[in-house]
Amino acid sequence: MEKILEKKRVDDWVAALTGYEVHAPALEEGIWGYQPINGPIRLDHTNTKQPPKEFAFPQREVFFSFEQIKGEAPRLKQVMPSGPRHAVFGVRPCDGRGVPRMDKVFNDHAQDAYYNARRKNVAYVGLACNKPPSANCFCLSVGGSPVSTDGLDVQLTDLGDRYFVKAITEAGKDLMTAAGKLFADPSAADQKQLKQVHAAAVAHPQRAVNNPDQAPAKLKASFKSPLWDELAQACIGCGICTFLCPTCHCFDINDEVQGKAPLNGQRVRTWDNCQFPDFTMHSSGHNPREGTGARLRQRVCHKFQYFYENFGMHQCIGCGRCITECPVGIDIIHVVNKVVENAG
Amino acid sequence: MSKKRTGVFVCHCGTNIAATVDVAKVAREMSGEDTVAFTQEYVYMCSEPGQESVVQSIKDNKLDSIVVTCCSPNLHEKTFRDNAQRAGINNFTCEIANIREQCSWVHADKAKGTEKAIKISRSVVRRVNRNLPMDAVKVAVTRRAMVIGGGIAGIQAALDIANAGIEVILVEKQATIGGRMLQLSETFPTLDCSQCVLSPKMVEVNRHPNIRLMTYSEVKEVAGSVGNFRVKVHKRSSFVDPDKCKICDHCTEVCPVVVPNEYELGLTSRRAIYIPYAQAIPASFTLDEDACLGLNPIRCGKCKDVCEAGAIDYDMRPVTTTEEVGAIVVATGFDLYGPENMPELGGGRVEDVLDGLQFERLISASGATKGHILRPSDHKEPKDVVFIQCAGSRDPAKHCAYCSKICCMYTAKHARLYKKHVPDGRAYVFYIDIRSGGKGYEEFVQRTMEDDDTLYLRGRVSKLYRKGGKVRVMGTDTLTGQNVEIDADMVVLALAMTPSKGTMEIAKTLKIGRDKDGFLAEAHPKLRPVESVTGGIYLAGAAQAPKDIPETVAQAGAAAAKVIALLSQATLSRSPLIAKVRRSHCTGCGMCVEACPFIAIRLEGGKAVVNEALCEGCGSCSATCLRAAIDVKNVTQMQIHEMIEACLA
Amino acid sequence: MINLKDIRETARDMLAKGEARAVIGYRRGSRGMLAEPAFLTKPEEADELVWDPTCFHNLSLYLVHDRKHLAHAGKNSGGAPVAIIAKGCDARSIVVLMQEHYFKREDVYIIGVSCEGTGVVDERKLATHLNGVQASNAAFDGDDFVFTTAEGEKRIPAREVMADRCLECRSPYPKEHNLVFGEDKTGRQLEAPFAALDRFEAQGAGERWENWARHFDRCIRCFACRSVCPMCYCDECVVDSITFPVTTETTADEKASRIRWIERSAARSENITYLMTRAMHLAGRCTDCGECDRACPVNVPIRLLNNKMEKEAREQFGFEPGASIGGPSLVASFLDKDPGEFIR
Amino acid sequence: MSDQQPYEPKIVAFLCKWCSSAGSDLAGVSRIQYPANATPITVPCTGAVSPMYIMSAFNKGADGVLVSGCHIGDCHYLEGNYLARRKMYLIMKLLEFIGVEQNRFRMSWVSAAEGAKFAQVITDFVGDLRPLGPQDKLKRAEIK
Repeated sequence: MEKILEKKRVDDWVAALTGYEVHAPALEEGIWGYQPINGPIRLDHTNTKQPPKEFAFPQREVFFSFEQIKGEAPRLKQVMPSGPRHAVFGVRPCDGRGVPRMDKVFNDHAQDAYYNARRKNVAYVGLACNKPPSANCFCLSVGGSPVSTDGLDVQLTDLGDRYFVKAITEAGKDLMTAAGKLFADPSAADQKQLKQVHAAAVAHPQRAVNNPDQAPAKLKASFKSPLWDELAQACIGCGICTFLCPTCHCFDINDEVQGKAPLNGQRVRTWDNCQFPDFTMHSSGHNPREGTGARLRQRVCHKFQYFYENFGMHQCIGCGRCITECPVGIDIIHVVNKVVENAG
Repeated sequence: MSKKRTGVFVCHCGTNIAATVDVAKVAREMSGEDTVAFTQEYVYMCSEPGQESVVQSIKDNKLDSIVVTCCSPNLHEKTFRDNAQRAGINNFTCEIANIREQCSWVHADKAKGTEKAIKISRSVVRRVNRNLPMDAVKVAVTRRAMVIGGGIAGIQAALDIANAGIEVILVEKQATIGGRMLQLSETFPTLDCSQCVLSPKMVEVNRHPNIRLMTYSEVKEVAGSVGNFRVKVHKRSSFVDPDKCKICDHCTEVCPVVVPNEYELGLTSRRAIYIPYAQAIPASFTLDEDACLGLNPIRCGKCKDVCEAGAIDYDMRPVTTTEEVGAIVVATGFDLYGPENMPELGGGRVEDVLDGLQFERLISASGATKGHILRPSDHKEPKDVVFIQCAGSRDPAKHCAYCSKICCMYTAKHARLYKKHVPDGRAYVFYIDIRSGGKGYEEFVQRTMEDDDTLYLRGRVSKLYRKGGKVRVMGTDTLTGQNVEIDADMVVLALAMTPSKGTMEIAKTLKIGRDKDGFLAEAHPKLRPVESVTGGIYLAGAAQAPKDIPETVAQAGAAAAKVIALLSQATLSRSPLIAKVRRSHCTGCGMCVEACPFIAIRLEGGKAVVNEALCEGCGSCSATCLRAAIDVKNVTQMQIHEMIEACLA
Repeated sequence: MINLKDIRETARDMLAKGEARAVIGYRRGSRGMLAEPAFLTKPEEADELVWDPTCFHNLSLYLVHDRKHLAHAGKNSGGAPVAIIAKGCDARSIVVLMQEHYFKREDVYIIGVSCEGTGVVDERKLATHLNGVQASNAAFDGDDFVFTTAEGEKRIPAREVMADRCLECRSPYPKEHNLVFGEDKTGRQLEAPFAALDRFEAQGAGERWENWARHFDRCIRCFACRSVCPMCYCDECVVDSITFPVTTETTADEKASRIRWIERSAARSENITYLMTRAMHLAGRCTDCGECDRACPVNVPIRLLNNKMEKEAREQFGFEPGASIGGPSLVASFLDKDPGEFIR
Repeated sequence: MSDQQPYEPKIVAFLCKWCSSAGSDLAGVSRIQYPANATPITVPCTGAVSPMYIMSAFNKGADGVLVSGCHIGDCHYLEGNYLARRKMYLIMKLLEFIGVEQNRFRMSWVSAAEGAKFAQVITDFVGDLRPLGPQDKLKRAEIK
């Protein structure tokens, strides 16, 4: 389904989505972030500081609550995600490509009920990037594109005073049909302009990982390279690169005890992150990834080697967040290029 | 670690607790706690059958810890800890939950009181879960005492301790011992000669085999605690070897430097090399480094040249030694309130206005005028002398709030001595009240008034100033309501007693408290009047409060008795609830070292180490440490965390 | 005016003569104009060093890293000192670290750089000024910053894009140093100390809370603030379970009895507890290098919290953090005249 | 809590063992009545109260936190209350700064002889806390 929507009608579309909680980028404290719609929608954002992964994989997920009265067996009560369906507007193509990657992780050997419950409840309305929203964009070199529809349910393309709206999935069609009257059929001129805009977007210069196809093998060969330590020397071990990554999915599970007599609380999943020094800390005190080099290697190899070996695609989708946001200039493009180049 | 088995014993205290707290409910709630294996209520847990039941229950139920919810731990903590021990478990695994003083007695609403009692009990149960069994720390005692201050208080204390066979180090800041008493001429109420009474004691100190005298010395630093103090003493250089000095006086004859004599309170002068008093102990001259032209034979060197005994040594250096003692007596005495603080009484700048001590020197046979009363300005005998009592005392608005206690008596004494020396003179005394409690004191004052014809004027002096070679004193006689003007030849101010400058310094060094007036604080105003708040440090004399000689001697004797009792023990028991370092978490930043009031922590190999003999377990280190790397045993952060949780459950 | 050549020559010289086993400084990174931490060990690397308005990193963090590496290797000292380029605030951090015995004076060679007319740039302020244009280079020029962009050279008065802390800086000159470049411009302060804080504090309590509630809600607990802070050198952070030093001395009981002051969930209450505790722990130690504030990916104004403590310490206790190596610690000391009127 | 019952603020009171805890004992011995809202936790000294305790108490749902110890100059451990005074001042200012109502944190000096004062401190504190209502700024969200 391909349609044209005048920009001034977008708010009407949003208003028509009565069965959804609509989220769109909003600027607060200098940060673009997805927020429940509150007033006119804005789609002039660069990219959001945080990717939309929270909608299916929130930072905190309660699995179940528990209570144990002294001398009795513990009682558990499963807590499943619930709530209205979400429609998330303004998702950039790179972040869209993050979605199927997360789907794979949570449905590979086992199905994650919590993830899936949320995932089927959210529709992503993407926005093609007419020009790179960040100086560190490199989607083209990791198999993506500024006009990719992968992972999206609807794709919007900015044609000046109107959007070219394309349904990618059935869920996307539903979103459009909810306000069918607002949309017009695209003219040939519209189609032509779309092609031109998309072509220009793809032609826009970007930073690049030089040999993405060779990366898995070269990285594998570089496991013991001294370069890792050198490149990670400045790493401070914070969680910015991973927490802001659209495809990082590591988590920890804890019991949050509320009271002790009777014992009660909840079991909670929270994001965790391979860059924290204790991520791999053993109870004995031994840490197989002791230094920042080993931890950088883990992150980079996960994105460009391990995931590739498991699923045949790079996990990194080239949004550049980890580069822009790193407080000490660690640059995944530079790291991959350097290590790959050095592997000969 | 296997799970704790805690017993909770809920006391009704008759109806003291049970009337306003639902004790059954408290017991029921506690039995719901994970670690509680046994609960019991009883009408009087501290009664004989109650205690027996605690012991039996511990045994029967194989309890490893107990909580007794009852009255304040100050009352029965020991009782129940003894019971715990009797039942074969460690006494430190017993804790008290205070639900009487802090709950049942202060909250009439039974529902609310019960709720609070449950919270208190629960928090203590959680605390006990993590209590560790412990034994009291035994510390060996150093059988040696230090007395700081060589006035009559220090001398008396030193002699009493030494006579009990205990070694004493007597530290005196001045070049001689004797203190203020040595400056006095006669003492009330018997008018016996002060020096005659004191000198034999000074000599005894000097000769006593158990007393080591350190004059011209000051305490600079104190570490350690009761039983084991380490004191750094700095001995200034006197440049004269007391063992060689023959006190021949040749040196002063040649010394070209003249400075005011502080021992004579500036009434006379002395040379740079001098002896404070003829009776000085040690009997030796002292070379005043600050006054001397330069300790250098090229600059002067006259005294050294003339000294036949070869006692003078310009190269003598100050020495700092560290003395180990088990107890300390502080007897650092008093100063007089500065007249400069009292512009209404001339601010210390009006000629022929003296203070009480200067007057003592003036009438002393060994003083500047050899006992003749001559006023300083023209060396004439004063015929009208005004004595002003309460100069600076009892004046909370402007000066000292307290009564200096001895001024009434010594002013009466001054008036009498004056009349004895100048029978045709007229003595006037301005006073607020006469306070003459003490054996023979009231009679003494009466005689001054009646026999010696001293005119007592009840009222304050509002102003005094120099006029026509006299001092005009303007005051009010509140009994007649008349203004009084006296043109006096001399005025004597009975200035308030203040803690000596050295007292303030020593309080800081020893870290013992001072009261609002700056005097050393006793541990308890009634029941522990000679102890400081710090264990092993005792107080004697006017450093603690204004007092006269008999009182001072009595307190010194009491302090000595305390020291003797303490040092007769071979070891001291200390609470084991002291700080413990988690070495894995300590980074050696030293903040605990800085925070510790007891200098009980040091850094060793980059980690904090607690000296178990010094730590008092206050926990200042624990609250200061950013890493939770130091905790007080059985009051750990973990325990407090769980108590907070329990209070808010 | 600081001559970069002098800094480079010093570094080269020290490395050539073995007077330093490493030089920690700044070099141009792979991300546009931004400088990044550089770790030089060979004399020929000295020419990589730069000194420009993007040298915001407080490099003393890496002295802490170095210390941890040495400790891990069971060494007390690495032999020759590490030379480090330090601004006024950075040098004060180094002083605090030495005050806390983290390393000894002889372990470090401080190459001080005075922030003469200016300070470092605030990326967020600059972004507003450049309005989407990327800069490839930044330079000091008197009271101005000069940026090289695709649209040519752009000169901006420094005070318009300087970090708040630099505008308010009371001591831009690194007093503690072995060698110093640049003039002592102490007293050049362009805004009153604590100006930004005062503006914030002028609000009512209700407004302050509303602001902070939003800020605390945003925190994602990536711990960049902690990771980037040279003062947060604890092996185990009091407030979370990210780090946990286990040694051979660690007993099972100790492992089991870690206090969970706060939960891992990035909930507001837990974020507050974390950030407030951090501010308390930095009281008297924070030298206002502003790194936590800069590193925060979600713009929580962390500096305000630390600044509040600094202001109170200065005004009530006459305390200046990092003033002297032998100086007292704020919370381990007291004065008789400390305020007590608040106590009933 | 039913609608009829008035709101009862929950207070955690850190009392030093030597003065304030003894002072509260004296209030008991003197049978001076005061509200039952404050649960005491006896610590050796106010100097042992870590600012973390204050934060934690609020985090666990305290409506008010009291720290009470010996008067300045009377500390059994000489200096603990001086150290506490400084630390508590800082945490108090920080709480105020983020917008927590001033009246939620309180410090007092109550000597062993001041039973009446202890009762008054608690009475005043409860009175000041009532109008503020429950503290939900720092409190961990309830389990759902």
